[in-house]
Amino acid sequence: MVEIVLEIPPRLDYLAVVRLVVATAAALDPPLPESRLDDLRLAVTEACSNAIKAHRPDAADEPVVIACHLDDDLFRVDIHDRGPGFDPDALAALPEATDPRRLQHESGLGIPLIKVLTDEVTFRPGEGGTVVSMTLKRPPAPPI
Amino acid sequence: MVEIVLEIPPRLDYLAVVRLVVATAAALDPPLPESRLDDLRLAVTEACSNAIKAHRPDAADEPVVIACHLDDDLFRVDIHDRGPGFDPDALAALPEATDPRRLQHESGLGIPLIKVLTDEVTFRPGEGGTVVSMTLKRPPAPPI
Amino acid sequence: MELEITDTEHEGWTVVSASGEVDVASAPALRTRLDELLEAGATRMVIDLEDVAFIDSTGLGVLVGALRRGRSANGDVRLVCTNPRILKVFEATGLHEVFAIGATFDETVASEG
Amino acid sequence: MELEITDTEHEGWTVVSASGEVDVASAPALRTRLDELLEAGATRMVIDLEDVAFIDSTGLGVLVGALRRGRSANGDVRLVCTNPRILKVFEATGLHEVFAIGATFDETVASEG
Ligand SMILES: Nc1ncnc2c1ncn2[C@@H]1O[C@H](COP(=O)(O)OP(=O)(O)O)[C@@H](O)[C@H]1O
Ligand SMILES: Nc1ncnc2c1ncn2[C@@H]1O[C@H](COP(=O)(O)OP(=O)(O)O)[C@@H](O)[C@H]1O
Repeated sequence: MVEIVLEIPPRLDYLAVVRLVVATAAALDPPLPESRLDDLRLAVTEACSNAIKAHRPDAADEPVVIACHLDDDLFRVDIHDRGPGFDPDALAALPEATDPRRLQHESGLGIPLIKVLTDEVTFRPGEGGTVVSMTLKRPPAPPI
Repeated sequence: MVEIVLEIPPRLDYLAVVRLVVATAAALDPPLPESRLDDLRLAVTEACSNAIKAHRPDAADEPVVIACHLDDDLFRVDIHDRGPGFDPDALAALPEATDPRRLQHESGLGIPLIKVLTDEVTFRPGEGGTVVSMTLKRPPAPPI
Repeated sequence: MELEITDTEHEGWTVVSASGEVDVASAPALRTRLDELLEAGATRMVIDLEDVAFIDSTGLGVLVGALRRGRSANGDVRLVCTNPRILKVFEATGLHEVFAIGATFDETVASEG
Repeated sequence: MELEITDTEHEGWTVVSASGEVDVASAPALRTRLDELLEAGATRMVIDLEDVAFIDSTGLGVLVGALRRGRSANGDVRLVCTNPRILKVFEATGLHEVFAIGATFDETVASEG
């Protein structure tokens, strides 16, 4: 198993770097197909932007850590922040698209998007913060 | 001071990722000018390819670490391997371009290139290997 | 990739064209521009996303906010988008049922809204 | 960005066009192709670097090796390159004095060599 780790300061202007690194790692052989790379870029942006926002101000010197794990069949990226943690199951669902009250909500789409875009996502406490683990299946390697 | 750290497996096919990350970090505000980004991409490729080649086979599970430090006036990248170390001053100089014997040498251009392309380079032993530190001056931030 | 935003008037609509990546880092600039336009009375707005390469949930939220303000002033905010990568994000969030999205300016302003 | 290598015959020269990044990871493929061609008697070679976006010291080393083998068979290896980013690397290493480098095929084959 191969691991590529990126550490960034907890600042939103580093998200473009994160997208780039994660998508480049996921494009290594056997690459994720282009449409799954798009899913990954967006899911990582959402999780990493949450991580940066949750990071404790007094831990600003400590990095947000993005670790990509390349397995034979799976691509996994773990995003580790130093924030207060949260309960993803306790988040209120947004009103239906046809409900006029839908327009009252400008936020709250991140976690739902991550769930739709990845094959699996877990949220767990880890070393003074939260670890969000997102997994996408890799295509089978061509036979030799 | 801001730090962006990348850890990669000691394998040459990760060099394209390294170039991308380091150049993206160096393009953060205030960005290095495009021609200096080229210098940096090449210097980092040379140093990182040396690091990957020097990395001990029995340390293949441990990463090569590329750490970018963004200071007000300086961009520094440290490349840390787990290899035997070497004495850069003991390397033999290549024959002059006009010397027919120049053609006998297909290698040995990496360290000379790094010296020409960066504003400063140091080589020092560090945690079970070598740390190559390359510095490029950043342009002054525009006055506010 | 920076986000660039331009606007122009066309057949009674304010056409805002965004180009680049609309993410949590760049979306505030889009929000500010849309707010200025709405404030100045541009409540019938077409936002052209044809040159947008990436949009995240914060970018979507900015569009939702503009739609709410436009509609509450008896206007509307409609979208032009044919890029499947961007359309997919609207579909993944159900927002393709919230916005009128057309392939061209003519198509989006002709739609029921 | 992968490295692509094609070759063709032109006015008694074998023209090898490389496109992409020539680095330590991709250079072995170039070395293999050049060796095959030299082996097959293509000792008068023009290597077109116009579509090369990046070259490192290993890539340069491959070109030096081909030049040595070409010259030792009474041939030559010449380059076509106008990209300042690539020319700069030849200058930084002194290799611009080792290779005949022209802006076009005609220019490089007309040079003294
Ligand atoms: N890594 C995290 N640490 C702490 N809280 C989080 C984290 N990720 C998400 N949250 C909480 O979950 C909420 C919902 O997140 P999300 O669905 O991405 O929507 P938004 O970020 O727009 O609020 C956030 O507002 C935040 O309170
Ligand atoms: N990080 C390193 N650890 C150990 N040895 C190194 C390292 N970097 C360079 N060297 C040694 O210095 C030599 C010269 O390096 P360089 O100038 O890059 O040329 P090349 O890599 O083509 O031999 C290498 O062959 C290697 O022996």
